[in-house]
Amino acid sequence: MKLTLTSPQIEYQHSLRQLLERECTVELVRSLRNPDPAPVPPQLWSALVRVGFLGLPFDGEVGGEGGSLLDLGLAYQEAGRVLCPTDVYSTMAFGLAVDRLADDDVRKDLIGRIAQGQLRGTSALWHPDGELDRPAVQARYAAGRWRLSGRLGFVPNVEASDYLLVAAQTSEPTRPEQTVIVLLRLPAEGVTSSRVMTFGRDSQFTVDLRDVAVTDDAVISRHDAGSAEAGSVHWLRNADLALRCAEMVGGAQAVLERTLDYVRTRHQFGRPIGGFQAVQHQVADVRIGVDGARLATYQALWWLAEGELAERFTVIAKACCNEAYKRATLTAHQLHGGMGYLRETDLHLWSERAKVTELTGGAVDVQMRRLAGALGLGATA
Amino acid sequence: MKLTLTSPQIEYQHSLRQLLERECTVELVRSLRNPDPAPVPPQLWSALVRVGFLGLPFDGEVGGEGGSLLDLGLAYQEAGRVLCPTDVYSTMAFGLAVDRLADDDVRKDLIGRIAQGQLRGTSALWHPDGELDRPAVQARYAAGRWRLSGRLGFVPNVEASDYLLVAAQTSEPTRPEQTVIVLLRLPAEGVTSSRVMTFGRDSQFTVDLRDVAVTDDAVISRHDAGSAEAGSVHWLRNADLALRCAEMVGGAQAVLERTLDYVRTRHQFGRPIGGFQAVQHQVADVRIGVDGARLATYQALWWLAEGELAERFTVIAKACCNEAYKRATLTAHQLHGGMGYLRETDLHLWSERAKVTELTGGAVDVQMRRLAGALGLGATA
Amino acid sequence: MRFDYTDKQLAWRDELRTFLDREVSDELLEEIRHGGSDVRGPLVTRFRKAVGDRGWYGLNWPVEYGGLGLTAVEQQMLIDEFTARGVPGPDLTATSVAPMIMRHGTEANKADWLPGIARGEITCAVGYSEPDAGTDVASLSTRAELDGDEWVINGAKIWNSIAHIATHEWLCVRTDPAAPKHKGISVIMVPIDSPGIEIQPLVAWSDLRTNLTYFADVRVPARNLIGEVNRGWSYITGALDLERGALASAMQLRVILDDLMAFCSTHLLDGVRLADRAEVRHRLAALDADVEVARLLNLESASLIEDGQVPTIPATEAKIFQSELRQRVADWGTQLLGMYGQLDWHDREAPLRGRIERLYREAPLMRFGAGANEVLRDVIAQRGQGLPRHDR
Amino acid sequence: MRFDYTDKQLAWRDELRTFLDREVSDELLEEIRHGGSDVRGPLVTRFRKAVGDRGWYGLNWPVEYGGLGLTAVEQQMLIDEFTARGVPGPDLTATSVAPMIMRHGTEANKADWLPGIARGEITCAVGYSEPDAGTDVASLSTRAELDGDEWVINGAKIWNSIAHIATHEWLCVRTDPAAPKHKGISVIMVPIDSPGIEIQPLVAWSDLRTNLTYFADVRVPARNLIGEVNRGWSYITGALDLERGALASAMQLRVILDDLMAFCSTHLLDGVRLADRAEVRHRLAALDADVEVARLLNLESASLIEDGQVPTIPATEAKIFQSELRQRVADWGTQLLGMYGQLDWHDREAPLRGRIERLYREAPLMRFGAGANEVLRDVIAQRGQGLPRHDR
Repeated sequence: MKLTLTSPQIEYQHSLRQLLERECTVELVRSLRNPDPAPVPPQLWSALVRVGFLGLPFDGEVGGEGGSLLDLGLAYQEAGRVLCPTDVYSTMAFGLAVDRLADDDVRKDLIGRIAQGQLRGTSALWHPDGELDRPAVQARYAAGRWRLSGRLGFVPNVEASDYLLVAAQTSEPTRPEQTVIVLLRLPAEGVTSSRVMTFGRDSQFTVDLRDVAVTDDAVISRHDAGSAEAGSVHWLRNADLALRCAEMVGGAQAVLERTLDYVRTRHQFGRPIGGFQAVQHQVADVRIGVDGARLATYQALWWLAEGELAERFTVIAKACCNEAYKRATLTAHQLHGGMGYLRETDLHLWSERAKVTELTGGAVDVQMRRLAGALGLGATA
Repeated sequence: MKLTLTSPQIEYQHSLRQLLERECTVELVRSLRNPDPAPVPPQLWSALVRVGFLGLPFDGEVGGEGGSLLDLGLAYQEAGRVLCPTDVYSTMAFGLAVDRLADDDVRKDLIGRIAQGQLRGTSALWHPDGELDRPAVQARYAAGRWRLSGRLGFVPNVEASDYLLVAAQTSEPTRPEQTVIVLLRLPAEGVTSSRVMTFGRDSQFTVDLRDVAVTDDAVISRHDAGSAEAGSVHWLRNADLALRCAEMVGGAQAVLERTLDYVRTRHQFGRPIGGFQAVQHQVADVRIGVDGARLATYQALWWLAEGELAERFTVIAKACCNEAYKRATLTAHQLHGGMGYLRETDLHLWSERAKVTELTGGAVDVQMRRLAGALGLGATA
Repeated sequence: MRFDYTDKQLAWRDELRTFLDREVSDELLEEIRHGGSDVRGPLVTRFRKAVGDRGWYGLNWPVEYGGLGLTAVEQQMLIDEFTARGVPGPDLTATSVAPMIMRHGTEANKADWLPGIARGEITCAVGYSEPDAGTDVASLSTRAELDGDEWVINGAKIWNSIAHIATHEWLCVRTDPAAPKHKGISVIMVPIDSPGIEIQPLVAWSDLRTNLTYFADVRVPARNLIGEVNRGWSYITGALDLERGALASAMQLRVILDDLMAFCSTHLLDGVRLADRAEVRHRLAALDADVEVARLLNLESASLIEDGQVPTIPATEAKIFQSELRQRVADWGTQLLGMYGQLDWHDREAPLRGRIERLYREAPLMRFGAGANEVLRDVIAQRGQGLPRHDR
Repeated sequence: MRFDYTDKQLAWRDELRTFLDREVSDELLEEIRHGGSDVRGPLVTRFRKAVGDRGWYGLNWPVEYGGLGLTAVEQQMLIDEFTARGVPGPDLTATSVAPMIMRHGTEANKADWLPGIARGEITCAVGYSEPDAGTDVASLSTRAELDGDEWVINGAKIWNSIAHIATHEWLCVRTDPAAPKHKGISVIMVPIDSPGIEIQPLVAWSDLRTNLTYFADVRVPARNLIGEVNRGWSYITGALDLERGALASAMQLRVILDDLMAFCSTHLLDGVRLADRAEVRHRLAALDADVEVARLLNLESASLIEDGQVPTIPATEAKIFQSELRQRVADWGTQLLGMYGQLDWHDREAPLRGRIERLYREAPLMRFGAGANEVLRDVIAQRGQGLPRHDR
């Protein structure tokens, strides 16, 4: 039992922080979303390749860096600080799913290219609010091919992705329903997408699949509810949530630091506003919330890295991070006053990200429903 | 639309406040509950008769003062400030029920005696958390008599009461179930009670009825669900909740004033602690909560006095008062520190009353379930 | 004490509704939706004129000043009815500036400004905050010096909303730099088209426009000074109290919450009727209770004004409560809608046409604006409860 | 970083559990329940001796001071296991007083006091607060004057818990009245049975006893002064930091919450299984998450101590978070139980034997005691985040 980071972990975070502060400036972040979201520029992407971010959690034998999920979480935390474009997260989530579900040939091919920065992917293996129930896409089998149909909501970065990994419910006359995980090379016949207009002005799409035909070799997993593979998907969902939590912790820390810088220097009524007790207490409450969220996130990541499902710890981390990040931004607005409310001050970029990450994977009521289930408290209706 | 009290209302409250501060001192309150709750002493009771408290909401023709339910609420507010013994509330609730449900002869008899201070009563017409569903007592009819059996929880002041008004579910072979309201003169054969040991050390009892035999003339109401009489019981429930709210508002105001007196005079770090911004903000938040609760309570009482059921307004008032009174006491403990934590400082008397009044008639989740129902938001399960 | 409307008030409400039924068109609402506060389009201008023709911007002023002699409660009713329809009611010019002119202005001030304000022909940007002063308004450094019979003004004002569509600036200036900071302040009414004024737009997170307005050797007639020279601080302190009250109408939240409840009860999102979920019902109920309390706090202020009192503490409580409630409504609203809570009004699938998402971006303003809530809690504790000043 | 126990730690936990299985009887628990903190009955005394015989009160001290050389994490495990069984673990004497003696005491101090503390034979009441000083400990006025080779002490201490069952008073006194208030303070170890000490009971809302202790010409040997004269303020500031950490074990809340969840899942109240209600499940889940966070904040402090750091900020955060969480657990616990939430442990029907009700009465203490949370938030902002002092 030891809740402090090791020296190599701290050093890795530190070096990544320096790189990202240089390569992923707020000006860049603003430019990527204005007026329309643009894909991550090559320079940032190569920098991420250079420091091994994109190969971090994968084995050396498939071209990765051999780090753990916790290591990737520490990297997400740094990415969250600087509002790293979400292409990174969707590609890593895609990679983790391929790594966990696909056979060795596919893994070596795709993950090697991810780590080299040559491939971007996205996935829709569960509902956007994190629910694992019945997939929204149907897969019918006929004449040696699967035909996929259905609508996927809020899929990130589809138009900049080379692959889409999607879960579908089988529908075959002679067999019970199963889930298939299908790897789609984009663009694909029958796949259309339209961007939704969001609060955070990031790239999310409604994806329509209309009789998209794929052969059996595109199916990287086929399983029943309750099977080990279903457990793998559940693990992937939790890993994704926990990584997102790390992103949120980093974002919240950055906002707290911005706020501290501001209240230390801004004077009102003849003194720094950071000298007012009411301001200090708001800062203290943000700090407590962020520290709790950080520890809860590390705990979830650590157990997931150990191969556990860590349902309870993941849910707790997400609930904490939802609140901590949002509170950091709302407090920041209150303490910055007008000087944080103008678009040109950029504070809103974090405020929007806090809200979007809160909703993605489920807001607090969703998490509490899951937690009650994990605690065996009965019906989850 | 006018949310300010009239001059006569303000004057009445003021005179009642003076009387109660004299007649219902905290020493008296403490002595009545230590070691065992004792009934209200005759001197306080006569003082309440003298100022017309006990006859306040009843017509002159039955011996009352002809005031409104709002007037009674203003009196409850003053009673709540000084932690008036609960016998007053249970007797008034009994009186209001008799006034609304009984025939003129019974009304004149009982209410006249209540107003004169010659009679105390209590009632169990709904569940202690305020739910109006099926009564806990069964009434079988046989050989010209009703026989009541069942257990009533948390009935206030039974052992000091001359009457118990109780709701029962009829059980007759040839007729559908109905509700009867039965007036029991105490002591009664088959009625036993045992005091429950409570947080607030007030007088609440578990009452067991075992084949308690009464004749038809003890039944003051007999009605179906959905009937006008059932509506009367619902109105009585809401009136009781709204009056209790007024008690809570008074208690919360008293606690806030105690706290203000303390923080104005207590010095720490070379200044009154009331000069610290963190203290001031806690005080401000209590004040906002109490003012909101006060207005919500007046609104519920006013509409109930107009004869409306005022379900939504009543529920909102109770939810506000629960929170405002409790918060006033918890803030008071924080700001008093040790000087409010010793039993000898008496602050805990209000803290306990705040918690007991919160639970009685339903804590906030119960109120929100009711409010969702009143708003037509669907299932209330 | 009464919690329902009198017959007279009901008749007033009918009059308001009849007027709105006639004057509010879909085209007007569309113009408002697209323009936000950035522009004042032709339909809004026509609507404002119709209101002004009835003298409703001054409805609660004394008849002697061109008002209709109605009460604060009736003004509140008008604001509520207008808000419910989504059309602009009286702005700060009518609710805050005009009362200060009535109370503190010279007879010339009253004659110059009140009739135009009552008709809605004069609207003011309110120039208090400066780039370096923020909440600490008394530290302002914009100067006005008398040169003959003209004031010559130099300086800058920030958060100068509506300056780009107003006719005048209600400008707070320093007229005696040698005096203690609260003692050398005056208020001057400045025509917004005076030479030397430059208005620079600032865009808030809410997409609403505010301005940074520069004054360089701007000259206005001496008679435009309000009341007495160097007495301005006491005038605007009163104006800030009134502004707080006017900002606190709970009707916008009521409309949004009612629409949200209707949405949750009638629409399906990904096949789910949200109101079927216990936690959704619970959250909605909790917000309903709070919006009701906000309404009551507000009505108490109006009742006190009707009784001839200045409701500083109740209006302050209402402002704090309602600004934080806005944040909660927006926060829970987005959460209840889940992923759909992030859709903005450009997306056809956005529930409530994106109003909840927009409210989330609007909400911070009311917490720090018009008196930061921290300062206002001090006001409640110190002016309301007699606690000692700490050295703010 | 690791979130599970090492094999060594698991073995330690087994050792603790084996010990507790053997030493904790129903009779012991009954004695504790009835006595509260008022008395130290024979069974508790015997239990404490069994703990002391193993040197566990000093388990994390260096071996040179009679300790076992284990770590803060292992001390936390002991406190957690003891708390889970409802038996008393190390008190402030072992967790706060002894470390200060180790750090600041003379060699004579260490030899005089540490072995007895390690065995549990010496327990101290902590004498900081005075009737007129409260949270502002540095304003204390209890005097000690050197008369030959004895200190002569006069004054009074309040909130002097366990004085009536302790062997000594860890007494903070003023030894130089002429010095600035933080500079003239010393700490003296005073045998509690010294002539001139009068202990007057005070009963808290929680029913726990504390004391007002008077010192009239109490004489103790000069060697009982800890460390150097007039340096006491820096010693006790450190002690307060450690006290904060020790108070923050989340295990009591974990045990109560687990029992409450079990009760809601298995018992019927008036025919209702509480866990069948969505809002009950939701509240319990929210509390579960918070108790988990409290555990983590605490473990982070222990990890930092193991790394050789003084975890002032994390321990302060843990104290604030956990004290406010206690209030929430108690508040929601009583609410979930409805009318049954008010039953105290004398009532046979009281759920969880009245522990929730009792927690409600205990909870305020931790918010204002051991550093009021307001002061501790200042500590986080100022010492933790470098914000400027306001003139507290």
